[in-house]
Amino acid sequence: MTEIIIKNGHVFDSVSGLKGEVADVCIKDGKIVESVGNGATVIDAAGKTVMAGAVDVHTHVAGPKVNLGRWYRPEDKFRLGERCSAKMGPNTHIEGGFSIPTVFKTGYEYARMGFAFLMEAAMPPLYARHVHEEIRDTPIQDEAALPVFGNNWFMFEYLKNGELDNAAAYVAWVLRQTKGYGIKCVNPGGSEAWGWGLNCMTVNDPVPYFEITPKEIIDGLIATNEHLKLPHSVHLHSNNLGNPGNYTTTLDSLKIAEGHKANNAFGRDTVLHHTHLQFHSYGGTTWADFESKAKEVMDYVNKQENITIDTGNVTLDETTTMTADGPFEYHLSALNHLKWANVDVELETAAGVVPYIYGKNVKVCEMQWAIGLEIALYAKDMMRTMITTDHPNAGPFTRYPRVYAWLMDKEYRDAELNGFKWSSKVIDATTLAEIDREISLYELSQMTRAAPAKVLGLGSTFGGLAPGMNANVAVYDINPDNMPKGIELENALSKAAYFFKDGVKCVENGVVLEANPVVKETYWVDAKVPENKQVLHDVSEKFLKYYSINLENYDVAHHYVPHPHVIEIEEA
Amino acid sequence: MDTVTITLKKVPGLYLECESVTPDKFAGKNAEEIAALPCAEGKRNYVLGDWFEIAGAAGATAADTKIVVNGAGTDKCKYIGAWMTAGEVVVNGTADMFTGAWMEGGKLTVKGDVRSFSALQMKGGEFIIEGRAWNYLAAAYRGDWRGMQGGTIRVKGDVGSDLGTFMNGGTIIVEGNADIHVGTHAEGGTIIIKGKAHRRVGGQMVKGEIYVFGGCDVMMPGFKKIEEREIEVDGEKHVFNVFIGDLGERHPKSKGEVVYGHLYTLKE
Amino acid sequence: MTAGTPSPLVNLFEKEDFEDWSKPHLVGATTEYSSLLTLQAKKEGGERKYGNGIIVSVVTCTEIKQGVAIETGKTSQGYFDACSVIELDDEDFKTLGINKNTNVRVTSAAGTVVLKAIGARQGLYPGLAHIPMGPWANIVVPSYTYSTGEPCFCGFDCLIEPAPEAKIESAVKLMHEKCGLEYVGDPHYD
Amino acid sequence: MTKCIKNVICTFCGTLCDDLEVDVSDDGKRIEQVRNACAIGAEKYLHVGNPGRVVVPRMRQADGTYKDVSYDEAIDFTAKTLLKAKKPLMYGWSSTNCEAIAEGNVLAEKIGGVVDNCATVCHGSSLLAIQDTGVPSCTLGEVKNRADRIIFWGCNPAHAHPRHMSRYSIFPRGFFSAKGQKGRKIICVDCRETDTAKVADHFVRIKQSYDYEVFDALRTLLRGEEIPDEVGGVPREKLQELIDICKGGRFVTLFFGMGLTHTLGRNHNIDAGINFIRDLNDYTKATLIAMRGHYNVTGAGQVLGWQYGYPFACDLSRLTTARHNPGETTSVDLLVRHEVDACMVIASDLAAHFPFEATRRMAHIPTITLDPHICMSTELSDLHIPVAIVGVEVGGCCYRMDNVPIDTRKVIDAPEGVLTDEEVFQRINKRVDEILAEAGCKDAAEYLEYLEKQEA
Repeated sequence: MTEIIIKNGHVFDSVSGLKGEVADVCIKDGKIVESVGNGATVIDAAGKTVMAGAVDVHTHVAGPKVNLGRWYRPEDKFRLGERCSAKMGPNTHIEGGFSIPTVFKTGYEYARMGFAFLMEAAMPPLYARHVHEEIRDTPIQDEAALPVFGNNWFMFEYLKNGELDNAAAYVAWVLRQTKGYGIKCVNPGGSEAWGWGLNCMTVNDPVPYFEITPKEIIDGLIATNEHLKLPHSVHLHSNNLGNPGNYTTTLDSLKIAEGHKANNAFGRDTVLHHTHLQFHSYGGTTWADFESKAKEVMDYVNKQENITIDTGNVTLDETTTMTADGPFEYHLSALNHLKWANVDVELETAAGVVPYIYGKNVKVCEMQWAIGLEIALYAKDMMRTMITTDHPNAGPFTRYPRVYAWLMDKEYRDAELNGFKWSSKVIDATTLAEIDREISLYELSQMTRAAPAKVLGLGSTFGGLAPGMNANVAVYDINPDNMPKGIELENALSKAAYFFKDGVKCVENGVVLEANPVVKETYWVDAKVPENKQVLHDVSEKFLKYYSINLENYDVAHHYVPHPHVIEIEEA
Repeated sequence: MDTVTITLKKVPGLYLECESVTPDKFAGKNAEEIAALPCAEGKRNYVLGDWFEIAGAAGATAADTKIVVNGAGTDKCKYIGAWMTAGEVVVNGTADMFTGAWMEGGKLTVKGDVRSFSALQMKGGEFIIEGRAWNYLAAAYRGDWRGMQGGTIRVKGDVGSDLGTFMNGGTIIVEGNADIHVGTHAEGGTIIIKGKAHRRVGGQMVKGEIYVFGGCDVMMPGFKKIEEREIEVDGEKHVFNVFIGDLGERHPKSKGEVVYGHLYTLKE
Repeated sequence: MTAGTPSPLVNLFEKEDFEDWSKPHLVGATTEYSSLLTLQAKKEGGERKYGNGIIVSVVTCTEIKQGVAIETGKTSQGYFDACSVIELDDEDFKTLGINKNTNVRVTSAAGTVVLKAIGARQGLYPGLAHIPMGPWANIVVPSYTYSTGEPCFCGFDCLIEPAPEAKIESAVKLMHEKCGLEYVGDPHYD
Repeated sequence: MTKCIKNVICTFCGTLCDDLEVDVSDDGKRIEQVRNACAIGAEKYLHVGNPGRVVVPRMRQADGTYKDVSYDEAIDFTAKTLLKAKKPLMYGWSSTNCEAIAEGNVLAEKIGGVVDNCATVCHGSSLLAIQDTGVPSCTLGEVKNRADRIIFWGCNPAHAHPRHMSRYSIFPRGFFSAKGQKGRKIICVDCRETDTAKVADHFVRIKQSYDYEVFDALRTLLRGEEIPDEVGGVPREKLQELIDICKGGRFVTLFFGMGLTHTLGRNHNIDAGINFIRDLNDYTKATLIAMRGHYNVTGAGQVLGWQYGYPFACDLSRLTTARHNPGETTSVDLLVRHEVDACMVIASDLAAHFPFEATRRMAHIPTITLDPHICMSTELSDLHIPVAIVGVEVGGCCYRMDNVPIDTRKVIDAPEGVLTDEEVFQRINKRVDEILAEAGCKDAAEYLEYLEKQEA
């Protein structure tokens, strides 16, 4: 492997404490090293910004509902006559799709923006093999997937009876079967109630027949997660997403984390990650008196040390919403009368897909846009706040640079705010106009590199440029001394001047050089637990009677994960 | 209006994709530049000059450019006049699929037949077909809920199936007959069929008007006759049976009352 | 471009432009094959009688014997027996004036083939016939897809004429002859 | 002595039963016995080595006979034929595993072909309807555990998916459906009184090609409006009874098949069915599942979906963009309109299941068929490349009718020297790269110009 040195760049890296000082980054054999010999190839990054490869903590890029979205939206690849399916470089595959890109476009677009790791946010365990096939075909990006546990019949039983050991043994078994990474909880109890067309709107609504409340589910999952000492905390999508007045349910859900303490050997000190908080910070009672409660929610988040959040910014595009929150998608399609797709999964979860147009002249969408920005701007601890668009729910990930530009340039966002049809109403119902804060490049590097890596338990290899970490380096054509503004900043962030993945140059001036330039890895967690006869008996019995496939055909064989990176955790 | 006449030298073995044959692409170009415009047969890339004799030069803008397409193999040329916004195109003969698709303006006349998926998601302009039109005329692209938005289409001959699916606006006048599925999922716009429509007219229709002078062989159960009224349609005054529907579909309310699609068939 | 073979039923239809099968054949405003022949027969006065045959609407569906025979082998006797049959309703047998298990000539707007007429195994009604999916059935299935990609496998009209002495050809031979290719016998099963 | 392999996945129909047991001879070459399979599955496993099995590629000669050729020659012929064609069609894909399909799709992008799978003559209409109105669906396990109203509309599982009724839809005793068939009301709607109808509680005979009108009548009744006395041969009272049965249930599931996709109106029939089920969700939980025919036609659509974005009929011939337009880029239309000038049939039998007008065209253009056995397509194509049978001689991922991925198992060894689909595609891919490199062209379009220069 060659040695590379990136000279004279302005390095922003909270792990090594650099805030834009000019420094060199040395790479050898895919790792960051202290120094390299003079035979190393030199990359001149003078007047450019250098950061580690970014980490996306929450995105829907692989799996059954993503592919159902690709199937049923051919117009997304052919948006009103303008082709969204093109071959961008001589050696790369055809890239298709705007809101739901194909796996090739996903890998290449993320690389052009300087991303190195993607966390697939929801994997139904029954469909794990499909998720891993798509991960295998996504070029360049290292990936992992979070199996969903919030509506799992086994978890209902064990958490209802308080059998923490059984719950931990079952979770460890599922992670091993599905090559999963951590615990994802979507609309706890609600998606199981959706099996009968019902829902759980607050943390105290019991699930039909199983008689367990979302509060007990979330609390049990956090306990199980810390008992197993998993690298990532519980990843929560709380109940009542997207409805006016749901901020009370959000605060109730966040308060459940108060009693818990992080217990792991990966440097993570938080116990609950609440995802796409924008969809959960709504006030008012109907769409008419709909208002922002971002301030109230963020006041609590800033106070509470053991939770992390990601924003879920709306990017005002025609996109496709897809989530394991089955009931929400049904209500959304009753709102906009567009095509509704739904898949309920036996014993495990549900899923829904509905196209949605965040119109620039629709009051509610404009306010959702403002709420998303408020959440990031009110955050105090940048190491506990991450930027996402819950791709593709609030908008496609290809709009990240535009969200960063809105956060880093008040003028750019005010121009958008004042350009709205209902701008006066939006200004009244939110507080965005009064916020002057502009995120700095250093804070951006925290929110998109160090913070997600830390909360995922990957702080030792991703999100920083300290020696020993993976050599994922992104170089942007941004001179911190005269910062580009608005659209120039956005364009500079969307096309990296250079992007190195594991020491291999994958992108130069926004062009991906090869179809599969570097070997990508799939991360999964193998948590050792003591032998548990009870769980094995329950599992084999339920598969025999209630699953539609045999137990022996459930696990994901090794050839579906050709380049695994297994994180072993010794017994408790 | 400057006229460019292009004549096919030989009949294509497969099908020629002529996205470049529109006033917008020809505007401001002389014959050589037009001859250099791309076209393709399968994966083999050509230039227009390989297939067409090009005479005359285009006008400065699309609006004052007229294109005349001649030759025996025009029925193997796709995408003629697709995405055109202004100017005029005349095809002397049959044109293949996607003729005038995503058309936004200008005038497109086809002397012969027009094959499937013509005038797809048309936004405006005028489209005259003197022969027959095949299926999915002025329909929406697969999966898109936004069909034809505006403009007028006049078909002298018969029309195939799936006329104007997901139609939002504009007018389609068919002098001949129509096959199954007329105005399915329509949410606006007007369809006038002077001949007969076979079956499934106005299926899952939310809003819009469909006139079928010759009536339908089988009426949709979701349509209910409410009255008989004399209406002036395309210059002719007739008494029509008025049906509202599709009662099986969801109907929005505007200003308090429910909006229905309307189906009119000649009284006698 | 070799023109398609003209339809054997040309004289039955009003429109004569059948030379190219990729065009829609608008007859009385419809290409719907279930009413083409019935329309014609009604004009002749007979409800569904036409000449010495009758007009039925045909559906081609899967069948357990045909499924099993696919796995036995497409050039096997089992496949021949399973797929070269047409199920008719008892009343249609009466109007045709033949008894079961006699060969009939089945002619549609797309082609003509000889099949063995057998009693209905699964409840048909007079005027509905069923040919198990396979090469014999697909000789008569019209290829017009209404621009959706799916041809008319279910619901196309056929004229059924008794042809007791006609011989049912093996599928490979039938196809080679109709495609004008050199036929050198069925592999393995001849 | 024989050794018994358990939990084998049967690779014939979309039900993808995964509880088969196969007794294999000690040397792992022959299958002795198979248990738990239906008639079709059993026939498949017991007749793996039947006389039609081919083990060496065979090239058609001018006089109609076939001559054995080596794999290298066959792969070279395939690569050259696909590169020489201006618009090749690559049809089939539905009886092979997803690994081979992924490799084959990449080859199609390289040579600029049209990729289409068996959905185009099977559930293509359902996919078009899903593109227009979405699909409220669930996995087969949800039906087993919760459904108490089952409607079979235009499908005949007794013949096409023999074990479907006992594994998922009518007889199983699930978590909330402990009474099994007793706790369920089965409705069968069809123009024929099929053997499935004989198992159903209610049989609604519908006049052939009137499904769209009957669905519209059901939706009109559901909204409380009036409909004529008789629609599509079904009296109004019967339709009202059907609605009351559905509204009375806790979990309704509609299974539909070729009766809707092949009949007049095609995608609109399923579009109306989906809307009916979607309206029913205002009253009770309702879902629908398409009875996919082949064991991996869903997988073929899934792989094409995540690689190029479309479920079937994907036209990659422009080399710079992937297009999808059923009606233009679907196999039957392409063949009947003489729009393709070469054809590759993969893991499917085009000649037996396409209308003859399309088969005729396939016979007149260079055609390559990948199939373990002799079939109609192999007898009309120029080259027949034998491959290993998935689910018997090679494993790999397949997708069930409800999109659940299942990893099939290898039971016995493939005959000596026979490659798997995946290996054949890998070698063709490599050969195409070599040919392009020799000619010094960066893509297939340039290669065509290079060939024309050669001839000139």
